[in-house]
Amino acid sequence: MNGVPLDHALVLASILFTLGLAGLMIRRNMVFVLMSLEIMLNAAGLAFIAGGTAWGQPEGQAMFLLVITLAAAEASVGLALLIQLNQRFKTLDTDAVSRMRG
Amino acid sequence: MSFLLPLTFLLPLAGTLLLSLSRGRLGERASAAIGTASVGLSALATAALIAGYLEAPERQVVTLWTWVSVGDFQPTLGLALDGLSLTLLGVITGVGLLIHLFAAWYMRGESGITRFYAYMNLFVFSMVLLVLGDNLLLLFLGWEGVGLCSYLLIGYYYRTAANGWAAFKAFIVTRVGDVFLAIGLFLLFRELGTLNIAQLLERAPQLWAEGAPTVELAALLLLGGALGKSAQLPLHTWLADAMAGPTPVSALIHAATMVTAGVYLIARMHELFLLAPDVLLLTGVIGALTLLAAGFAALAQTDIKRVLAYSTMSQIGYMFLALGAGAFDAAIFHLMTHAFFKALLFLSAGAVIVSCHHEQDMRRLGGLWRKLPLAYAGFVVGGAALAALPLVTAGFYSKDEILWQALAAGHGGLLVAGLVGAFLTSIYTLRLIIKTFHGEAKSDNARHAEAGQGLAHGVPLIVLMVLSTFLGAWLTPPLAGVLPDPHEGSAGWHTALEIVASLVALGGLALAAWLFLRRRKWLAEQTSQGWGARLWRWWHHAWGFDTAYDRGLVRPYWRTVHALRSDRVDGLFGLVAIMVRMTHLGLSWTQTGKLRFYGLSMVGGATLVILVLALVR
Amino acid sequence: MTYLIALLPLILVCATAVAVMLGIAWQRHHASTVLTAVVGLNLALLSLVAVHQVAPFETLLVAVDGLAIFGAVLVLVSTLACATLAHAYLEHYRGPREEFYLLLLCAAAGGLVLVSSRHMATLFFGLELLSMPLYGMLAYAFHERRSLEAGIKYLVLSAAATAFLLFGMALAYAQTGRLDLAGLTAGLGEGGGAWGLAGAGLILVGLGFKLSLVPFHLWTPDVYEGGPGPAATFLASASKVAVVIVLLRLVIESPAFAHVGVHQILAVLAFASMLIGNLLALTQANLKRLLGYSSIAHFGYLLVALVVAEGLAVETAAVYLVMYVVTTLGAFGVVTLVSSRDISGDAAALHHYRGLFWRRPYLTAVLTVALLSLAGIPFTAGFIGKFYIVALGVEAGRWWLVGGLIVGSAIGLYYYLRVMVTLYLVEPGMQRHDAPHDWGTRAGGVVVLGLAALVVLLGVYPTPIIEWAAALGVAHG
Amino acid sequence: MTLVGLIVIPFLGGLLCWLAERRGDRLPRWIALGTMALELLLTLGVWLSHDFSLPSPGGEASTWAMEWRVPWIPRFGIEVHLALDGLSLVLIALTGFLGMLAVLCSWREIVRRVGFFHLNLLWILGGVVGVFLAIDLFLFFFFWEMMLVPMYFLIALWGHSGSEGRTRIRAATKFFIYTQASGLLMLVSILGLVFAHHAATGEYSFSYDALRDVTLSEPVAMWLMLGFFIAFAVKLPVVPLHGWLPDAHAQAPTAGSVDLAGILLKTAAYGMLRFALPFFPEASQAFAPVAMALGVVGIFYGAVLACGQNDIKRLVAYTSISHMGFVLIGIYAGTSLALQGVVMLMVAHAFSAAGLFILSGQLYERLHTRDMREMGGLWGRAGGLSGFTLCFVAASLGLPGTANFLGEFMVLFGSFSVAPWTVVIASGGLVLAAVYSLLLMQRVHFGPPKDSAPLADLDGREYGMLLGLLALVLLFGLYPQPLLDTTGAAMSEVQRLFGNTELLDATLTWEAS
Repeated sequence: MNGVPLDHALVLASILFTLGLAGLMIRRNMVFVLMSLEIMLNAAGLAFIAGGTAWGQPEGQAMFLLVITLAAAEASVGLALLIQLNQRFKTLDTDAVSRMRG
Repeated sequence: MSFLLPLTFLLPLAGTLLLSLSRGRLGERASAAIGTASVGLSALATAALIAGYLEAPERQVVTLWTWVSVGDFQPTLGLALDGLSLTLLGVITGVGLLIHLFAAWYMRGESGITRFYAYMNLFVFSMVLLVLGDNLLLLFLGWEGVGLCSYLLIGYYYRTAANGWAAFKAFIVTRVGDVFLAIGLFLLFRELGTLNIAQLLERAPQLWAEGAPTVELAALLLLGGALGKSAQLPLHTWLADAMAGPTPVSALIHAATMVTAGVYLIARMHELFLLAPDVLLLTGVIGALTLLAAGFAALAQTDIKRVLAYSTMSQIGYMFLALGAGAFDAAIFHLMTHAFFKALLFLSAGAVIVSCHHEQDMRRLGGLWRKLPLAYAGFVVGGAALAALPLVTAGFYSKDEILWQALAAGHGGLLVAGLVGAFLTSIYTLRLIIKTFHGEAKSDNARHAEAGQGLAHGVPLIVLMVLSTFLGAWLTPPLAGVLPDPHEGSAGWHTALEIVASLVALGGLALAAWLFLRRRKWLAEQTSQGWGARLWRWWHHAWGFDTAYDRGLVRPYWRTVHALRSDRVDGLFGLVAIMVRMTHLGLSWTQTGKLRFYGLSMVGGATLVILVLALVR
Repeated sequence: MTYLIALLPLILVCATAVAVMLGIAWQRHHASTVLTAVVGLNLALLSLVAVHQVAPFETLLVAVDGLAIFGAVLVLVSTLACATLAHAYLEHYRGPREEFYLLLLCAAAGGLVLVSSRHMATLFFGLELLSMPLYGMLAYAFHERRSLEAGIKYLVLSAAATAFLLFGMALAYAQTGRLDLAGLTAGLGEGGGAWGLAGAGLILVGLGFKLSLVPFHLWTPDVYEGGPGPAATFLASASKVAVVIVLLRLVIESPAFAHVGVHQILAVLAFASMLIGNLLALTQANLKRLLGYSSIAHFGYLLVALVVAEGLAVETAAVYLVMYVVTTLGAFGVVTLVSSRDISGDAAALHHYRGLFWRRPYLTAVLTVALLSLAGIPFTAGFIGKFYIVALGVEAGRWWLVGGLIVGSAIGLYYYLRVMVTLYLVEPGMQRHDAPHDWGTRAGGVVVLGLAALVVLLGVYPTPIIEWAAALGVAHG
Repeated sequence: MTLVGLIVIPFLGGLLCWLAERRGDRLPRWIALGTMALELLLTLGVWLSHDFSLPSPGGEASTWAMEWRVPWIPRFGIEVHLALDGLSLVLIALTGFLGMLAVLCSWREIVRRVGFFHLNLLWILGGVVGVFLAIDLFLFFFFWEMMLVPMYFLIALWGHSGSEGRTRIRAATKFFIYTQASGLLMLVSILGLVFAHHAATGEYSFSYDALRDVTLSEPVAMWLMLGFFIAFAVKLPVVPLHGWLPDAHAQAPTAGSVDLAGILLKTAAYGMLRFALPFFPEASQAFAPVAMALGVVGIFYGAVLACGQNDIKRLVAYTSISHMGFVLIGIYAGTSLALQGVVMLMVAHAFSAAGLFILSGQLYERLHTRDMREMGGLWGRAGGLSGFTLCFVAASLGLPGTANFLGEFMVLFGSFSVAPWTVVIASGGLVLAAVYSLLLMQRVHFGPPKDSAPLADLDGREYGMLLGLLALVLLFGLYPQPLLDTTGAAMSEVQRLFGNTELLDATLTWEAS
């Protein structure tokens, strides 16, 4: 095993995850929101890898592959919707997308 | 002969049904004919019963069917005829017939004659049931039935709201008494396990010693019922207002029959009351108080019928006094003679009122004695009987009997009250006659009075006149064996009392004649200023009971009604609904539609979840 | 061979999806696309009979057992209903229609994976396969602002929830070194440690979001309102069923997961969902939003079964799911059918439904039955479901939850009744957008009528469902 | 099978009415009338052909005159279990009769969507019959809740909008929520019983006989009893829970009010007699003082509020609350006289309240208002209507000779031995009954007329309905024994189960000594 303890890796992942969350909540621009999501997903992936490494199992890395795939798919769908958003609402501000409420 | 007994009330009932189901297709004459005929036939049946009873005086019981049968609770529709109920039956159907007949004259030209006769027949039906019922529940049926009829007939002229309210008051006040009676029934049934009167009276002495608290309570409750129905203090306030009804109604219901139901009840249950001497004494005291209070009130009335109403209260006070003295037969005897002469007075008053175009204020009458000789005669005869003019009137004999019994039983106070009452009676009676028939006519209505014509007008008055004289006193009620024997006393004292009572009555008449014929102006001055006026007003309003009840009970009740009107309790639940709605609004505010806020809530939720997990562990 | 049979439904659905895709590439044709999809789904449904013969069957990744079959039936039936409704809905849609079925089939495949998953990988895979097409379905009418908004909202939030779920899995994995559900929960149950605990919490959050439990419920009404009818229907039925089945496995099949804290959290979530869901719907004027709020409340009720997690719990959950799915499909079906002629978005505002009875009595009858069922009135399936929940709560002595249910359903009545009576009110000068007269003979009409009949039938004679559920309860309880 | 028929007939009739709607308005009315007549005849047939007198003294033999059971949901031992005894028979006959009246009194009043109206009307009645027949608790609850739905529609769609911002929909919703929410409490209690039974025997059962034998610990019994009590108390209604009633009555169409007052309220009393008392005798015994106190409060509260109403139907509605106070007292007094009085009073109140509601409806048809401030002096204008009002008012105030009198007095007589003070206070309600009843007369029919034009007189249908009702009120007031004999066995069974006899005997011996 290399010298990085599991806890450290998980703390790092947690920080990443929190960063992503903060971005999700703070940024209004849809592009940044999607990026924040990517960061969160990658935090999860990091944690999987750390776990897999710690336990010496391949499953963690397998999961990471799945996560990457998902992230890609999500980004593509997200970007597609983003384009439509820009066309219909003439903005990328997520706050503008709040016609439905109550 | 047993079929005759049910006929006495079934005939009037048939009359009622016929009239009320006619749906207004009957004319005035047909209605009057049906209404009178049914009571007439009932009176015939009664006559046959009386004949039969005089021949063989024994108690008859006819049970129609068992009304309800649940465990011990088995009241029947059973009739019992004895001397007491026979006396009452005779009065009801006899006087009732005369009054029905008179009403045919009195009510002519009014709208709704059919309705009137339907009510009247229903009244006779209920009243007969009241006196014939062999158990208290059936008695209660009649008791409430007459109350309803009284209500309907007082409110007969429904277009004037005040009449309706008078009827309302009459019903409610008597209903208060009825509730006492009902509770008395509950108590008697619980203790004695039956409602049959004969059984009750048989079992009561076995269970209770004289003066036992329970029997005192039961008697007190029955007395409460009697007070309401018979307009005795403190439940008397309705009777004067009840004069809003047509005058024949006042004659039948509010003078001759219904208001004396209380006397009947106590006489009927006398064995129970004898077990409760305190309550019996209370009965006498209440009677004495009422007779005085009503006597004073009668002095200060201006409406003919109200004078007669207070006089009725006063006379029933005599009956209660008699009951209190243990002189049950004297009470019933007075009940009978009173029915004759008071009916006569009311019918005569009715004749005056109709003749004078519905004017019944004495201040606007006067000088009628030439124009209305028959009515005048009726007033004179009836008034004489009311004032107990010695020897020639029926009232003298019955009242004398009461006073004598009070003396013989040793109730000096009651005797004095009775004598004072007799004095007052003489005064207001003469005042009534003088004000109405003498002096000058004081209004156009009185000046253009037209005397009544026809048999329906004349016959009842004449018959009742005859009955109000000493001839009526010959009809001794066959009460021997039903009610306890009267007290014996020395004949010397009796004669002395008769002389004293006669003097009192004559003295009252003399005083009244002097006052109202000679000192009219002085009297008017005295009653229009200072203490005299106050006293007059106080008496005029019958000692202010109405005002007191109004302030003490009626208004607080309406305030309660008003305060609760909008259903405050339900309002509490409304509050819950409002709270739910507020919460809804508050929560809806969280649905901002903003993506970032939604994310925030997720994070918040996640934090909470993790915190809880960490803490619970 | 057993493998193949066990996975036959999944294979068939995927094959249908491929066929539909190829068909679209070859020539666009709405009716034949629908036909293909429906035939494929029906075949998958039939194949479940064969699957039943080989069950229970387990691999590392999937468990094809009674619960999975049960879930698969519900998912496939919901999908079928959605496909039929979509046909009616898209008939007048100007734009490409056929891809919708492709997405639908993919999502159904995701649901099938999810109900039989017993490993984090399949769980995650199924969930995403279920959600990803839903983004597309929700935003399908993207020229319509609401639809687009719904798609975006669901995308972002769902992705965030997935991130929570994944991160939770990762933490739990790091803690225990296991990815199969049984092992994972066992590991957590042994003591867990801080990371494992946080992981479990995050997993719950992720699943809670999919079930729109309070406080992860905020997206629900917006997405329901904005999404096209069939998409919302699928979201409300199949997608939720699949997630519930997973949760059921997680909570009930792994006793080790019965960590005290988890149950407390579930109880709180259930209580909050019942009350808040119903409260939110109180004066709602948009029928689809209202149904959204109502579904929040209903999953609050359902959660009672997971809280109790013993005795009748599995049976209750199963019965409730069936009743809920049938009812919801009916309700959404009517909304979809009413909207199908409307070019400018879905007819979901309550005033569209004013006096509907006097124009389309049978459709209204269906909606009435569905609403009554949601309110849990006897003679409808919903009553049986509610009866079960109350019974479970009483049996387990969870008085708070029972109380919440009573208060919640009292509040709920208010808005269900409000909607119901609106259907029967007549207003002069009412706007009329009538359906074609032969609507009842079309597939959509047949489906909703059949669903209504089923709701009543199950309300009066629930024994078959109860026996099925009871068998599940015996197998998994 | 007769029992099934009794339930199914109204449902089928209702469907027929709906289908017949397209053939005009008259057909549904006749179908509905025929259906209810059939129901009534069937009930009377059952009455004639069966013996409802006391069962064998051991009480071990089946107390039901007729029984029908098939399994329904075997998982929980739920059965479709119908049974009939004297009490249910009387109430079903009442349902049939009032059902006919309800159809008749809406003959003119309801002109829109006639078929659908009668569908709802008949389904309510079917549900009520189901309540009276169901002996399986699940089935009972099933019908209990089910009948709310058509009632809701009846009020919400054909009701009158009231004064002071009270809409019919609000009234209907209030009615529904009150009853449904309280019904769920009952469901909880039922399930509590079932699980207690399960714990004792290992079997699920919702059957009446099985659940009656469950022994419960004292606090549990009390809680479960309260669940039942609250559900029934809402429906009866008992005072703090009465809020739905005035609104629902006032806003409902005449037929709805007739059904509500005449039958639906009776289901609550029936429930107490059939379930609450026999299931939890000790708990009920302990609770009886509270229940009776609530009854007294109800008597006075209802009476006082009745006096304060301007809407004639609200007035009548509040009088119902007052009358049901007597019912509650009688039920919890538990002596056989009081219980028989309760039956009597229920029947009597059904007639008198139905009469008053029908009269209010007829007044409304003629005057287009229910506000008593705009009435007055109708006696000369309204013909027979006023006379009938008088009769029914008299019945409502408990005038002897009417069935109401017997009912009230039997309750009071029967309760006096158990709770004398309660009865004394409750008797005060008799005065208030007179006040509100005569107030109605005074404000509507007496006083100066507002207008001199005569109103349309009663036609044959209206006259016949009212006369029939009145005849029944008087018949049962004077010759109630057939009715009492029919319910006697059922009531003595309740009394035996309730077990108040020991207490009663104790008081009697104590007082005798």
